[in-house]
Amino acid sequence: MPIEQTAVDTLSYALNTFYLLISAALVMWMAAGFAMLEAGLVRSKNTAEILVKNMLLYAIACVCYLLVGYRLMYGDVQTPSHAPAANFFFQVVFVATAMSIISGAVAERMKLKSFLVFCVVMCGFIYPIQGSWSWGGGFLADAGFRDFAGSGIVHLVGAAAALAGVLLLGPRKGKYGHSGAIYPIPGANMPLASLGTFILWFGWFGFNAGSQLQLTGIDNTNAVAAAFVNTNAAAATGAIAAYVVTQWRWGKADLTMILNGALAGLVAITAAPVTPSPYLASAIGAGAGVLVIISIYALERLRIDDPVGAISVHGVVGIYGLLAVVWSDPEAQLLAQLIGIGVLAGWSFAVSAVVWWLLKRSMGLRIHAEAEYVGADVSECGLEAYPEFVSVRRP
Amino acid sequence: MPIEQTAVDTLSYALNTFYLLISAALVMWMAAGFAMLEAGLVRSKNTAEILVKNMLLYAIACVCYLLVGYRLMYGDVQTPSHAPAANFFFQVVFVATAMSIISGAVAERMKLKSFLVFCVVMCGFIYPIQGSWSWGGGFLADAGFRDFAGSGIVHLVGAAAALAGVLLLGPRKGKYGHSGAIYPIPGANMPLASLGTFILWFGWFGFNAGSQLQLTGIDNTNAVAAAFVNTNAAAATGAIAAYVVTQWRWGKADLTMILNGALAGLVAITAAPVTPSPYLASAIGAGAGVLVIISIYALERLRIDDPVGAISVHGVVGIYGLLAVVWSDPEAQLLAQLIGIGVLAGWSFAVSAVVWWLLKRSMGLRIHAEAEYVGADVSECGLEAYPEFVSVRRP
Amino acid sequence: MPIEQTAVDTLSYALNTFYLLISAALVMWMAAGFAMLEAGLVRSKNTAEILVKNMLLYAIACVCYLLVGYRLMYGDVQTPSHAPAANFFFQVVFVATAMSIISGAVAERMKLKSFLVFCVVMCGFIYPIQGSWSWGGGFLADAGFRDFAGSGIVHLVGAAAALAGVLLLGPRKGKYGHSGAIYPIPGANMPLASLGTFILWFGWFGFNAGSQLQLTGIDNTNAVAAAFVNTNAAAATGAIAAYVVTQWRWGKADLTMILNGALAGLVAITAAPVTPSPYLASAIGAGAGVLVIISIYALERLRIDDPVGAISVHGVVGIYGLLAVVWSDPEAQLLAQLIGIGVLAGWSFAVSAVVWWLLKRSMGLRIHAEAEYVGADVSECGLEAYPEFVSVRRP
Amino acid sequence: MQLVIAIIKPSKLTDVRDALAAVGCRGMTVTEVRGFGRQQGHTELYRGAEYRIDLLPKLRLDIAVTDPQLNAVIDAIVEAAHSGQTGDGKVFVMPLLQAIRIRTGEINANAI
Amino acid sequence: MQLVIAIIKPSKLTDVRDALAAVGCRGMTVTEVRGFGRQQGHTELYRGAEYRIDLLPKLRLDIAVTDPQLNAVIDAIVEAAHSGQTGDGKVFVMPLLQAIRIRTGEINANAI
Amino acid sequence: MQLVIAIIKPSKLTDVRDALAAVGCRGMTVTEVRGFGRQQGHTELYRGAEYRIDLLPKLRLDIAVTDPQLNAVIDAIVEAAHSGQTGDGKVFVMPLLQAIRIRTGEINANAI
Ligand SMILES: Nc1ncnc2c1ncn2[C@@H]1O[C@H](COP(=O)(O)OP(=O)(O)O)[C@@H](O)[C@H]1O
Ligand SMILES: Nc1ncnc2c1ncn2[C@@H]1O[C@H](COP(=O)(O)OP(=O)(O)O)[C@@H](O)[C@H]1O
Ligand SMILES: Nc1ncnc2c1ncn2[C@@H]1O[C@H](COP(=O)(O)OP(=O)(O)O)[C@@H](O)[C@H]1O
Repeated sequence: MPIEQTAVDTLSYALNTFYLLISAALVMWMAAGFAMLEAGLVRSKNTAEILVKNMLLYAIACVCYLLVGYRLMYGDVQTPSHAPAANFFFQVVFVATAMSIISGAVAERMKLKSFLVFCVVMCGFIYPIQGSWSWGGGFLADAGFRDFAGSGIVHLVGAAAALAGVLLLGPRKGKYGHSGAIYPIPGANMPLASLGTFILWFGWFGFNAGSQLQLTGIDNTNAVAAAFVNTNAAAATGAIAAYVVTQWRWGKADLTMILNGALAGLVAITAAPVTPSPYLASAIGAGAGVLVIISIYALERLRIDDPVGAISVHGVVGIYGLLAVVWSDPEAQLLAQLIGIGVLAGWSFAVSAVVWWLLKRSMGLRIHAEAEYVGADVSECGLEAYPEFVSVRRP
Repeated sequence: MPIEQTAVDTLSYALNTFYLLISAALVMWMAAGFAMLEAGLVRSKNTAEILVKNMLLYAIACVCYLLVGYRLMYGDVQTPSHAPAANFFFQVVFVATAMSIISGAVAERMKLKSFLVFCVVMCGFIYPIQGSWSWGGGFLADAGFRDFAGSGIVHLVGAAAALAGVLLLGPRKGKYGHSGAIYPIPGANMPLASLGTFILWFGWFGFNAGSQLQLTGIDNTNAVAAAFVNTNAAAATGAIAAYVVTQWRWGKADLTMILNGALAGLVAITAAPVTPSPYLASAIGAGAGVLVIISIYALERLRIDDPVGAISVHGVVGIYGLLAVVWSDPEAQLLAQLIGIGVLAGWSFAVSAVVWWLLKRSMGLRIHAEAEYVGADVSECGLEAYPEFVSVRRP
Repeated sequence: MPIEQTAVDTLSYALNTFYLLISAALVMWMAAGFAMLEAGLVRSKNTAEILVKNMLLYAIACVCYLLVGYRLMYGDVQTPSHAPAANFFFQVVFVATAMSIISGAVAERMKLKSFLVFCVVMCGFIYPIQGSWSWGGGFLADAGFRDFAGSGIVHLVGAAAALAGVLLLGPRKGKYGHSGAIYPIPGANMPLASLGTFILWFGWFGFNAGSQLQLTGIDNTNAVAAAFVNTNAAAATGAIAAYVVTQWRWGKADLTMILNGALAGLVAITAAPVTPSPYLASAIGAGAGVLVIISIYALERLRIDDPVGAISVHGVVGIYGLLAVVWSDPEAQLLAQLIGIGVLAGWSFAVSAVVWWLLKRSMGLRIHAEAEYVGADVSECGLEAYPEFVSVRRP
Repeated sequence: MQLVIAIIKPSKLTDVRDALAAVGCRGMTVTEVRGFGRQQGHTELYRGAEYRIDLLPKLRLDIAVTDPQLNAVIDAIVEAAHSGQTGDGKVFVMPLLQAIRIRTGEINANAI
Repeated sequence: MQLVIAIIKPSKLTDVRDALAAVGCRGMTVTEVRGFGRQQGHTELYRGAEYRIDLLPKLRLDIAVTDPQLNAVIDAIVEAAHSGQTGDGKVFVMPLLQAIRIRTGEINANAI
Repeated sequence: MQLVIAIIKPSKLTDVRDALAAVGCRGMTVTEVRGFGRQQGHTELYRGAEYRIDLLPKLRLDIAVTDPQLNAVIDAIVEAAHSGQTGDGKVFVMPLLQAIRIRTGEINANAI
């Protein structure tokens, strides 16, 4: 008995939905990656607090985007090729990623409550409003701005908000001394930081490949496969490039720089994970790995204290990734990319700065100096992350 | 050339099988989540032993269910829409979940061997027999009892068995003092506990969405997508609600309570992850987050010592989840739900109590007081979990 | 309107591609598993360095295989059933697995740079050349050698290269004393080692089930499902068998042996995860769990120092797995298996030995004795993995 | 003034602290140490190789006391830390020449 | 010779070390300890149960000094470690009979 | 009686313990400490910033000895802990007024 088109459509609907759900679940899993990365890169006295922040920011992102953000960003979405719920779920996990970026940059000194309030504003308004301009089909989309999976819309936006916060917050106590002295503040748990990076790398396949939004159809299928390969290639070369630079410059393999290098490769390829060849993707990743080290080094000298390197990894490299789109995507134009970068970074930075400033005036942004010394774990959570282990208290 | 129905059926068979296998793999991954959660919430001197328990309970569950349990529970299963092996695999990982719940509640004081013997009985008999009454198509199914993915059949059953064990085992030494004094015994590694929670959250998508058992067909596809969204929403609000309660009540963000809140949201939505709207799912999750804190607080006062809060998260909230089914599922009736709760909890508690009691009389349930002081790691495993780190020995 | 065959083919193409991509992502995730396993089993002073090695070896594997290895191994591949990029991605992650095996065996004493150079040779040449003989359709394939997912081609090859390295490198300082004394050097972080094992277990579903390479078609679908069930069963019985042996022999549950037992079950079933019944798979896993303990014990006495047991788990058990193929696969012949074992182990061992030897003569293989005492973290990475925790320095 | 050094089993800390408070001594400094003596350690097992742990966890308490307090303090410690099993520990008494409270600059008896 | 034992707040280590260097003292041994005294600990919260932490982290510095150095060292410590808040710590001085530098076998003043 | 305090490199612990056993001394208390002195620390690197670690890990051994044992114990330590490199450590000797074994109440020479 010959069958009707509809049976195939139904199957295609199921497959596309499943593909999107699995991709989204992988992005959700990135929340764990950020949590582990940040928990490993802060001092042990601030570990429990950063875990609380990461758990709650994801939760708040889900609620705010459900209540307000999704509609703001996409209006009434029609998704004939897959279940509407799958579409929502894939979008919601992206918001959380943008927010995770911020928590790392402001770590070890920001008040938990102020952070959570900012989180509501970010996930309910700042993110979805700018998202509507591009992915939602607004003026940036019309201007030809191309950002496939969100080097700008997610990463740069998160990093710009983080930068505004860091500027208003100031560096951690003991980070910078007189006459330009810079004191490193090593993170307490390198295996956690590495685990977090591996989780992010793994989850990023969902981030980039899922952004094709449809799996069926030869072109779509090939695009999804290409996104996997390119994402992986860029992360690999990002890590290698970071290693080569640190080995050449300092004679040592600086683990956390290598982790940042891999993440930089991932951020850079996110703007166009489908169009480059694997070789070009590798080159883009390598460039990101070099750039991120320069950027971290430079921000350090500018006394912008970012404990996990989030502003460099997601902001500076996000811009680079958006520009690199023109190397592979014939439809992308440098001008449109520059406009997009300016609009996204400007919007996110400006509005965030206002919100942070209001918070600073009302609830206060920064924990008390004494609390910062003792650690946010005790002051904000009343608990230690590793209560049984004798630790060297670092200032 | 027009094609035959059979080609589409073959494809559908492949897709459904793959969907079920991936869901099952995610549930398998929850075993790692329980292991990390529990390893983080016990003291460092009992960490290696809880890891051994978690690794072995999963392994034993697989073997016992293969040899006995699966047939007991489902008889001769016919699964036309997907590969029989996929069906088995999806069921087998559920048993391990039920057992994982128990290991947390009896942690830090139970003999390893007795635990493993109980594990055999639980996975080979207690669990599959009750499972046959509902999912196996038995009298609870006939009575109209609705438990989509196992708030009762998996979680409540596990928690009831755990409660029986805890009552026969008694609290950890040093947990309760004279005249009502309660001494907190902080877990040694908060990042691990948080990682475990993230893993469980991630794996739970397989748990709930896989329980639809079929992906193809518009209704099935939409149901699977709804399960993802609702599962995520309930966990998010569970975490937030727990945070709000602890912040309001104690002025601090109690990390482990927030973790329990997220898990409570997950357990609560498990009984009906498809039928509620995302808003209702969020509300159910929030209720679970509040309830779990009350329950943990109350059990503490009743001197029922549950180091990880398993009885509250999976038992008390499991009951709540089963009752909440009536809010969204028009076919569910309060009475049937109550009957189901009574039967499942009663069966599991009673039979487990007998088994625990027999074990207590024969092999003994509890490690020697000296061994408990030194730690189960040394007495049961002859090894320390963190042998190089100087740790503050807590009583 | 009746539809054309092509619509179904397109869907099948999408489904097979997605199945392969997800499988490959799971194998990529195994890189995190090896990293955590090894980071948990070395001393804290060598933890950051092993993390660097694991991150970089994966990255290097990706680059070398892209540039050289893939073409060497498969020539011009035609993959009509799925996207070519997906095929590449699935193959690339396997190389990294082979290399991960090596990093564990040579841990705590090998120079980082020499290791990375070896990594290039392994991933660019040694692995793909032998791979072309079997999976690439070469003479081993013609000889009837059967190795479904790589007990030999991946695991044995990795272990043979590791053995060559270990022999040229010598044991860690303080591992063996005069007159046969053997000093255990406990790993610093058991939860990490256990997490690593769980990750590997989870990722192995992709490793084995993905190796069917095609999901659609009833037989393929059933084969994939069988691979999931058998993989899981063998790991479970491997862990249980290892537990039983350690409990019986030493009266204790030796956690790291149990972890090795689970991994041994996984390696053993890898050569034929589809053909055995779940019962036979369980038996094969149990045998592997026993064998791995005997092998670890024996290598210890032979003064072959392998901190994580990689040579036993992947090499000795890999051979066992290749032989066990004949129990379930009617097309397999003992002779062909033996030839395959000889060729793979011989090739990998011999060529690796030459490469290691050249490295030893040129760059040196081993870190300086003082550096080994202080730890590779400080000497190679200039950083500590847990800088805040006071740790008992073990010799 | 004297400095009393007590090496005790970690499990006795609370008891000793309470006993000291009962004799009017409210300050002390606690150090995690590892003790080596007659007490047998336990055997551990790692990957099939057994080995003895013979550096056992102990706590060291340093308590500065005035001469009149000395005997009461010693008795309090010995009694509270006593279990009768090998490894209960030691009390050492050493002469203390000066004591200064950093916060106030008070010295000797006033500083303790 | 005397052995100066200083119990200080961990945050004062750098200051004290610099102050000691200024008076010509370049060697010391630092131990992580926990102190019990008048300083109130903080409250922690675990799963809804509050409890006090009253063993507070401190650092113990052991500094062998020659008699002429003694007062300068004490003053340097007291000044640098002072914050005026409860819990600033103590300085104890004890007699030192011999000192030997293992590397060279030098003794007493030369060994410090 | 005297209390011998030895600050040694962690790698020398086993040698020192064996040497002490050889001269009939079977008890001691070991503390993880960090030492500051002439020995240069090593440089670490974190995110592109280099910094010195100059508090180096050492072990502190506290050994109560009777007067007749003293010289043998000191010699044993100095010999076993010697490597000739800066940072080998020190031996300090202090007077011990009393020693009590908590388990039995034995005192002084019998308690050691
Ligand atoms: N000579 C010594 N000097 C310093 N500390 C000692 C000495 N002998 C024993 N100790 C400490 O006292 C602890 C208990 O001593 P041990 O001989 O095991 O038992 P007991 O206290 O019953 O005699 C040891 O663990 C060690 O810390
Ligand atoms: N009698 C004592 N013996 C030894 N150490 C003491 C004694 N009293 C106090 N200390 C140490 O000094 C620290 C500070 O003492 P505390 O009474 O809290 O405040 P303050 O230094 O302002 O008097 C304590 O934490 C403890 O380590
Ligand atoms: N004045 C001192 N008081 C107490 N401990 C000291 C003193 N000087 C040195 N030390 C300890 O001795 C160790 C070794 O001293 P150092 O000067 O580095 O080398 P050396 O032992 O070769 O003289 C230091 O790390 C420190 O722990």
